[in-house]
Amino acid sequence: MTGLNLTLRALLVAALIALAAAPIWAGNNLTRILSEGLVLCALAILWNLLAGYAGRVSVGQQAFVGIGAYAMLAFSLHTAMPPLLSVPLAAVVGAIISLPIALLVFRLRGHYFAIATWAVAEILRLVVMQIPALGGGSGTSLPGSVLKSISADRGLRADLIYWTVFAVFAATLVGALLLMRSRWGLALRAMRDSELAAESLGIRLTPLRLAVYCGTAGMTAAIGATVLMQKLRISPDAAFSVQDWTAFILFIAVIGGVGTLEGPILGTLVFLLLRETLADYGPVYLILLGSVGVATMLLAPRGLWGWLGPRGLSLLPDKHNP
Amino acid sequence: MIWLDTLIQGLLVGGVYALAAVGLALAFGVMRLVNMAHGDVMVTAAYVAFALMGHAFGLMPAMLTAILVMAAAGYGLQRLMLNRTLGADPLPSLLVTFGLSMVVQNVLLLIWTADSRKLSPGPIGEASLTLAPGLQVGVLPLITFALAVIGLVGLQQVFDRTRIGRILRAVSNDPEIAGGMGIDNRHIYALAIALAFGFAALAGLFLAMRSGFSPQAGSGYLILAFEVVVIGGLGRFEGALIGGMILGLAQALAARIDPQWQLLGGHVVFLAVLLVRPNGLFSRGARG
Amino acid sequence: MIEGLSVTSLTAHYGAMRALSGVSLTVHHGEVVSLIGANGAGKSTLLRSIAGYQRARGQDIRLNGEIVAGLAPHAIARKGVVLVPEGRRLFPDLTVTENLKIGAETRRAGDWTLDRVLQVFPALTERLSHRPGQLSGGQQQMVAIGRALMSNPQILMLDEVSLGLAPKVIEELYAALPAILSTGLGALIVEQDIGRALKASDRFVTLREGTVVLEGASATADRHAITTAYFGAAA
Amino acid sequence: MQGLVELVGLSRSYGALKVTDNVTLGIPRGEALGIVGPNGAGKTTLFNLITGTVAPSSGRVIWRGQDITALSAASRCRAGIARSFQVPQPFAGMTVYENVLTAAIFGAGLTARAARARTRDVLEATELADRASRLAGALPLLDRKRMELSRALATNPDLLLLDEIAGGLTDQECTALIALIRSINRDHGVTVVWIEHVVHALLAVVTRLVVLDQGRVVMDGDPHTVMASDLVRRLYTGLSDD
Amino acid sequence: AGRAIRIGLVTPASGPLAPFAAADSFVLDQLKDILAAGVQIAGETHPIEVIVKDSQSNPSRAAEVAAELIDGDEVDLIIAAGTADTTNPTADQAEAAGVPCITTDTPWQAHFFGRRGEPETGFDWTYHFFWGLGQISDVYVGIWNLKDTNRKIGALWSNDPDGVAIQGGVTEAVTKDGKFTLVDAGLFAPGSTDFSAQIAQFKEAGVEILTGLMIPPDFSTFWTQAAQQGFQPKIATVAKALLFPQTIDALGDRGTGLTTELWWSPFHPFTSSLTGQSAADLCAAFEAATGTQWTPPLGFKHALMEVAIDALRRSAALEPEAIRDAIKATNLATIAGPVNFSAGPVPNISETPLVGGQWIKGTAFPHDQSVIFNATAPEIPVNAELQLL
Ligand SMILES: Nc1ncnc2c1ncn2[C@@H]1O[C@H](COP(=O)(O)OP(=O)(O)OP(=O)(O)O)[C@@H](O)[C@H]1O
Ligand SMILES: Nc1ncnc2c1ncn2[C@@H]1O[C@H](COP(=O)(O)OP(=O)(O)OP(=O)(O)O)[C@@H](O)[C@H]1O
Ligand SMILES: [Mg+2]
Ligand SMILES: [Mg+2]
Repeated sequence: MTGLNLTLRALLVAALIALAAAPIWAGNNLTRILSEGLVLCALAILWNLLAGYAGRVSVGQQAFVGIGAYAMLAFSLHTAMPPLLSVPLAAVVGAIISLPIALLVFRLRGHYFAIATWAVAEILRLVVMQIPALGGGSGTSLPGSVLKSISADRGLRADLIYWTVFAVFAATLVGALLLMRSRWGLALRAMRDSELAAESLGIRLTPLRLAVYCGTAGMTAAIGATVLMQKLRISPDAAFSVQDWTAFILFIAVIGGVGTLEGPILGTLVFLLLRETLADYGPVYLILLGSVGVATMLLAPRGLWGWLGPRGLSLLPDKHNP
Repeated sequence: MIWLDTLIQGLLVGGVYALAAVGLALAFGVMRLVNMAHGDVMVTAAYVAFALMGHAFGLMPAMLTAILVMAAAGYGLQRLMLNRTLGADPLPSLLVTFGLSMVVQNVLLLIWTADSRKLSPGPIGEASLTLAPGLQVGVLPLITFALAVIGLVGLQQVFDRTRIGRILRAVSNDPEIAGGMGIDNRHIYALAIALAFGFAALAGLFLAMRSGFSPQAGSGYLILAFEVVVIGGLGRFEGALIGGMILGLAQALAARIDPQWQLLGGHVVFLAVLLVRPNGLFSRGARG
Repeated sequence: MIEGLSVTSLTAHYGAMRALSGVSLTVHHGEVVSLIGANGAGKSTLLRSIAGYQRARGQDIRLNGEIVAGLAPHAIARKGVVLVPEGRRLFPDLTVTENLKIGAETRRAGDWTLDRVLQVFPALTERLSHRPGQLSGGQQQMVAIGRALMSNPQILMLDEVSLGLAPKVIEELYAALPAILSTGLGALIVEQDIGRALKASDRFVTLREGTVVLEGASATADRHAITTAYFGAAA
Repeated sequence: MQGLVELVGLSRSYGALKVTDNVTLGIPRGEALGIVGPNGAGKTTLFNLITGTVAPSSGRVIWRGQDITALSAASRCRAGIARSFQVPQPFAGMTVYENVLTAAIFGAGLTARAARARTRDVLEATELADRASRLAGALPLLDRKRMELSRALATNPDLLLLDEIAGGLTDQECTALIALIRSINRDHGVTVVWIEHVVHALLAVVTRLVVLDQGRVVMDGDPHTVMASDLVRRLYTGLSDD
Repeated sequence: AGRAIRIGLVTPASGPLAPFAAADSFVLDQLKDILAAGVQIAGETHPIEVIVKDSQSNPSRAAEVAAELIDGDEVDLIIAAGTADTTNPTADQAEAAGVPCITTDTPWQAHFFGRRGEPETGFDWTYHFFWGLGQISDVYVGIWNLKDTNRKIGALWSNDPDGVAIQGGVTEAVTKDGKFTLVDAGLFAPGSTDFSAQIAQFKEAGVEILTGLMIPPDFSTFWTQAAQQGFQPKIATVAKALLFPQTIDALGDRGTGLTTELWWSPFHPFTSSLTGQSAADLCAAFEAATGTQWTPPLGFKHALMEVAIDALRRSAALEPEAIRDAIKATNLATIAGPVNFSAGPVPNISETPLVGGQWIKGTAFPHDQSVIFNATAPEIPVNAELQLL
């Protein structure tokens, strides 16, 4: 199996290099699909970090996608910040805003936590609706001048945006892998299984939890900023959409396998495949997507990777062995 | 007077919210199941009644049939799917019901299109009682409120005092062991969900007489219902009643100040409660 | 036909690992059989299989000659085979009284009532309205046994009866055993204290690595033979 | 001489129920202290108070002369207080090895390399080495208890609190356990406090015995004298003891 | 023959906005032959292929499918209709990618200013035709002037793109000459289940004219509560909610007599540049084909196709710039009225006529619309008098 694993890992590295070079070899359309895939995959990895490892199922990740997108918008409209530089700044904004939210929602666990995160996202949506400077309830578009400031050339601009997305994705993937391989990964999994024992064995839960939550929030916000660059238009309903940024992400993670780093990658592939073949069927597509998610959870609750993983496969090793 | 009006209307709306929360509280209380499709159950019930009334059913028979249909659907759903998702991990049930919600919404959309519908209760829908000059309350909201009170208080009594209530609690605590004591827990779960769906249907029908509904209306109902349950404290049904009234009042008062803040006001109160009493105002923890 | 519980050639697996292979055993009415064996020998697995928690479809487990293998746990319990599980497993949200009353959900006729249980475990009398979280481990164990008795079982299975109990309580528990068993029910007990186990039982069965290695009458049991059986020839 | 840990007027109530009632107790460094008492006497609660998983209603916990009453459980563990849980709390989704490794890294504050070595040593000592790569959630009860002990040991404690780890052991296993704990105490100088209903095991190790009843220390002294006392017979071991 | 010209249509085929897309397949079916015959550009005949993409009523999805049409299907022209949530993201993508784009069904200010358009420069690639806020305010004020009331207006607005846009226009029109008193209850979040605060405010002020913009379910909630709480205005003129007959039917008798802006109807005296049908013909054909009642988006969807095909016919080459220039030069009499992008209030926009309508008891269907006010577009005849509620 280790030989196979080495091959798999080599393939992964090759895939990453190919992804980085996508604007060169892939057409406009494929590049666009890839960048949407990278966004979804990164979001799924981050959600998974919270749910699969830190044991907190959030259905409110759209809060941070929205915060990131709106931070990006605010920087573009009201400052002279170069748009690409706004992406890391959006991450900082997301992380900062997530701190008080974390203090609030971490008072709860399990189902309560899940719904509280959703309520927080709803509140943010309703609050943003009240801010005319950000387009209020109707939303607004990223001004053409901002796009032109990235690059006046359409092709180059598209490439730059793609590479930004890729950079955020790569940072997420590598960050998650390093985290899980570190001692903190161990602590996270311990905390997921028994908070009582984890604390009694010397793990300081609160700082760990806050760090993970705020970290994922920051990265999620960075992704939100890149989403705005792709979509060009923003409205509270879309930026804080529970379906787009949480339901779909949940399906991706679950189809791929919760609590694994490989799961989101597989899940994204499946999701994109479904979407590209079925999206034109409207409600039927959503019915199918919902059914696939439900069926996976019922029949293969550990997802595709959960089914492959125990067979000795490991793409991204995150376990410690004697 | 206008403040008194606000107060009364807020409380009455609270009744609607409380009724909407019963089913959710029940499913959660018995099997730790947060039914993300709860709102969609409410909406589906409304569509069922709507369709029946299109086939010459009267209001009452249509409503009763809709409630029974939803209860039966709940029973079946639990036995076929949801029983397999239960456990300490919230993820399976969250995800399965999330998926169901998506499926239901889109099936409704396919059948009935996105048009907004309304259940017409006939003249009673617009009937009102005049409490004082300029202070009128709708008869329908009053009935809804009364149903919420009866439903929630009754349910709590059943839960606390009867044999079936005891069994429900035992199964909710440790289904495996309850099974070992002769309790068919899959049946009990299914019964509980049937009851929860029945209440959801009832709430959905009353909401459908109050407001228009469309296939996607369920999500909004769900989050409100959930907030009610959390404010009230999971595990106590009377708590949901108070929770509903608090939410209704918060919204009404916020709307009085600026209608824009209506929904926000409710959410903010919800968060405030979380901040002070994360287990809700009337949680079991608070009792003993 | 055997009056009581009979298990013939039972096997059980956890994934690929075989936890029980070809275990046969009988428990007659009015008889106490103690199941002894080292940690991991498969005692709990055996009890759980009989109770229906472990898949046992196609196996031969009978009560009074009637096959019960493959039935759901609740159906087996209603027939009168009840397990007091390892680790108590009380219902945390139910009071002591309610926990005990749940035992009666098998709806079997018999002598066991709340009062009778309290006679056996008087310590519970002042605790009736408490919840299990407010009880000590030993008190919880009493409730667990009481709860099983409330179901008026034909066959009572006790896993690790005295684990975590103060000596005095164990003493009381074993003192209560004759009264409990006098109603004619058969019992299958898992007890690590071999001496105690032999004293309390009519027959014993020793398990090692999922197979029966020694059985016999408790009164005439040879301690040394048991210890040898326990650990294999090497010990 | 000042004790390693001093409990000063420690009390804890749940509602009207006083579970720990004004307990004052000093435990010198290196001692092996046994605690017995009827079920519900408040033994586990005492551990919870010492380790910080339960806050006292009043009183103080002094550790090496410092008041640690306000410290979190995690900090106390890092300071050298380790425990096993009466009801095992495994990290069910992790292997036995990872369970113990976690304790070595966070509880003992070791580097990854040192933690790996320590984990191996501990697993050897507790005879869990052959099950190191099993998922902790699939362990049978007694192995779970062993893992409790292993994790506690891996934190490199100065004070080891053991809550009923001998229950259910066979004679031979029990003998091995006694030897292990004795060696931890005598050879490694770890202070041990052991709650145990298997009295003979306890007596083989401890040099001092405390009897708790209804949250109070009712006896404290030489193990054999205490066990022979009328009070303990009446309260704990029962009259029909043979 | 040359290669097929591809038109990408972004439309909310599913989701809450689906009623706006209900006429899509009928409109395209009807034009099947015309599309297949195609257009002649530089001496070569190009058949026209329309690729329909569902936005699922979701603005993010609209942006995605627009990008898909542009990059994947490499369409020559992109068109969209069905509220700002469909047209704005589509136009943004087209503008950024440099693809010609025509849109409709969104009040033009919500489209132009909602996308941060600058009146001096306008947009390079995107064109839009529809009525504007000035018109809707004129229609509303006109309706309210038709009968005697105490001229107290109660208003409430959905906090969404359309609501925010219309609030400003109506407020300005109503307050400018001091003839009306405005009781503005402000914005509310769509999906509200309780309007008692607003109702109490209107009752207290003695409001006789109700106005606002709401989505259908919200209006339905509001209207029921108003009855329960004894608020009975004489005129209720509400935007958006009263567009579709299904909504009105759902209100039963309480739907009769409601007034609203009327974008298009069988009574509009316009004909199709493609099929020669009159508005009445088109509605009749639609009702015959689908068995459902006509709705205003029918006319505009047809007009959108008219404008698109007209531009292609006039295009000098099969190049984005050439098509764009042809669109810019549009001056076409469509079934929805004249469309001319060089005569608009701001660049890239053409304003279409708007009149006032009232829902009355119908003959073939439960409710019909009548034209009650036309000072804003006198070419469209009035055919009934305003009835007070
Ligand atoms: N859930 C499980 N998954 C995998 N293996 C298991 C599981 N439960 C028990 N086993 C294995 O099955 C074998 C028998 O376990 P069982 O619990 O029946 O033993 P036991 O005799 O009751 O031991 P103890 O005295 O420790 O309770 C053991 O080797 C154990 O590791
Ligand atoms: N969270 C709680 N709420 C209420 N009462 C509690 C709680 N925790 C413990 N108690 C009570 O405190 C008392 C002491 O419990 P503790 O677990 O310390 O006993 P113990 O001496 O360890 O008993 P055992 O030997 O049975 O383990 C018991 O009577 C128990 O009911
Ligand atoms: Mg066992
Ligand atoms: Mg204890």
